[in-house]
Amino acid sequence: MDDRQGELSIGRESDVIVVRQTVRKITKLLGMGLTDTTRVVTAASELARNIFLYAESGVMRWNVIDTPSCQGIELVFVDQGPGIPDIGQAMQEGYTTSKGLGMGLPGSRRLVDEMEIVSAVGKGTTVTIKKWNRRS
Amino acid sequence: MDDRQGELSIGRESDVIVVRQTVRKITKLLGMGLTDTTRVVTAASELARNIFLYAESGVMRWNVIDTPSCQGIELVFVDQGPGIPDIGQAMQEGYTTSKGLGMGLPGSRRLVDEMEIVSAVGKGTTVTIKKWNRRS
Amino acid sequence: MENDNISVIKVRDVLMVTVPPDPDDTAMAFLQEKVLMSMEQFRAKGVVLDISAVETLDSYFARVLSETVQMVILMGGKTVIAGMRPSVAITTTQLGLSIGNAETALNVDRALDMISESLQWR
Amino acid sequence: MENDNISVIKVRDVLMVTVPPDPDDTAMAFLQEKVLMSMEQFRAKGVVLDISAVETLDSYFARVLSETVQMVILMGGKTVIAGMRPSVAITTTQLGLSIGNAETALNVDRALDMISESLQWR
Ligand SMILES: Nc1ncnc2c1ncn2[C@@H]1O[C@H](COP(=O)(O)OP(=O)(O)O)[C@@H](O)[C@H]1O
Ligand SMILES: Nc1ncnc2c1ncn2[C@@H]1O[C@H](COP(=O)(O)OP(=O)(O)O)[C@@H](O)[C@H]1O
Repeated sequence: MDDRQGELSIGRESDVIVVRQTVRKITKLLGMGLTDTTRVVTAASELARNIFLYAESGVMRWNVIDTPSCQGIELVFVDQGPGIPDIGQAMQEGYTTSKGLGMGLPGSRRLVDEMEIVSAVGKGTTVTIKKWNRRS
Repeated sequence: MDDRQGELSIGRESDVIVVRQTVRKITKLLGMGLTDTTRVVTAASELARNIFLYAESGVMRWNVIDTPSCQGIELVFVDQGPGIPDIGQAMQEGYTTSKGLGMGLPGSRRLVDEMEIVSAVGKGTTVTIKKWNRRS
Repeated sequence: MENDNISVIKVRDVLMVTVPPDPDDTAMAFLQEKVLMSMEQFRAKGVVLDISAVETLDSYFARVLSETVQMVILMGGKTVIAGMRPSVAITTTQLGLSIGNAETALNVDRALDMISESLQWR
Repeated sequence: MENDNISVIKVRDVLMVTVPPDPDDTAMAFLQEKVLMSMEQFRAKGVVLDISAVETLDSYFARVLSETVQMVILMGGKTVIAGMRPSVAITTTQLGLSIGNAETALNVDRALDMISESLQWR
């Protein structure tokens, strides 16, 4: 397995755990600090669970970013589910269409350095997050 | 009486109790655990009471599902009452058109594995729930 | 009323009420009435509602319970709900219900301790 | 159940429960059930949930935790959540989560002190 990029399929609740373990392994490789690791693993957990909950299945792709200027991790969560009709609404705290807390999307945004959502109703959703490795 | 499927009419408040006892008997037959039994009996109690409250009368049909891959119980609540104009609204916590708590439909959804509502205004409502038997 | 199988026992200042396993709406309405009448009749300061026999607590039942607690408060009393089964506690919570202002206890003994302690200071 | 690696130990009137590092939904459902059953069986007055092994606390987990606290309340008990890691506390707060009515303690020792103190008066 190439540890610098890869893909994981998400289709069951237990895959959320595998996602967490995978992300943790990559951040370790990068030498990312414990708190930042916890942040990005938690965000990944939210996004993976959303795929399982709302789109039934999908994938997480990961990329280690390593250039002279920056080092970090990029995670892309892709599904062909129902899509999000109103992204602004979905990003509001407390907004949920299930029994959730509605904190997953807005909370994840705060835990990472960059987050982008692209979604089309009936086609699917792609959420990309990036977390930079703070060298200190 | 065939214990694997059957039908019960709901027309009085005391029928809610009969519904509970019937569902309890079926889950016992299946060897379902106590907590899952309590969950599905409680959901059945909510749905039976809704028929009595909003449609005056109807039936509950039950089916024991027993295939090599899964075992469980299917309950179908059918009425020819007024129907539900906006199912999304009815599924919201706290929404009620009576003096209820408005937790029956959204709460029941959380207690079972599958729930489907089909309703037409002026024609009636059919709510189907399924609970799988967790073998462990 | 034929429903008079609901027992209300007075232990010092407290009423102990055993809720039947599968009460229908009539039985619950009757229980409410009996509790409130007994509050007055026995000059009770508190009520222990023993629900250890209850196997199914749906949203209707929860509403009646918290209504009863509220009514007892209006009459100057205090209610402790005792003995909720684990399976019922799990189901009730997942259903999204709470039972309002009620205090809770693991069993009737504990409930009696709780209530008589809190009544000492009044 | 194969999930039976969840240990529940009783210390005087209090249950000590160790939450596993990466529990899935089934494991958490099992933990809930075990805690509540043990409440009844051991006549416990309170529960200490030791989450010191937990490395990731997402919004789903937070919801299950506060549900558990609610269930224990319904059965007349009190819960203290003990040992949250600093990294988890930071992340949970930034995510915007709270764990409902739960009291918290730095570690299991403190939690036991807290809970037995508060239980003396009941
Ligand atoms: N991958 C997805 N596909 C479709 N809808 C989604 C997806 N992710 C999130 N959503 C929608 O956005 C809402 C808010 O999501 P989130 O903030 O994670 O909270 P929660 O999952 O608790 O509802 C969800 O309830 C759902 O309607
Ligand atoms: N079988 C039914 N027929 C018509 N309307 C229904 C039916 N079941 C539920 N409803 C509608 O949905 C609403 C929400 O139901 P529910 O969540 O069970 O809460 P509650 O019964 O406390 O109002 C009801 O108030 C009623 O308007």
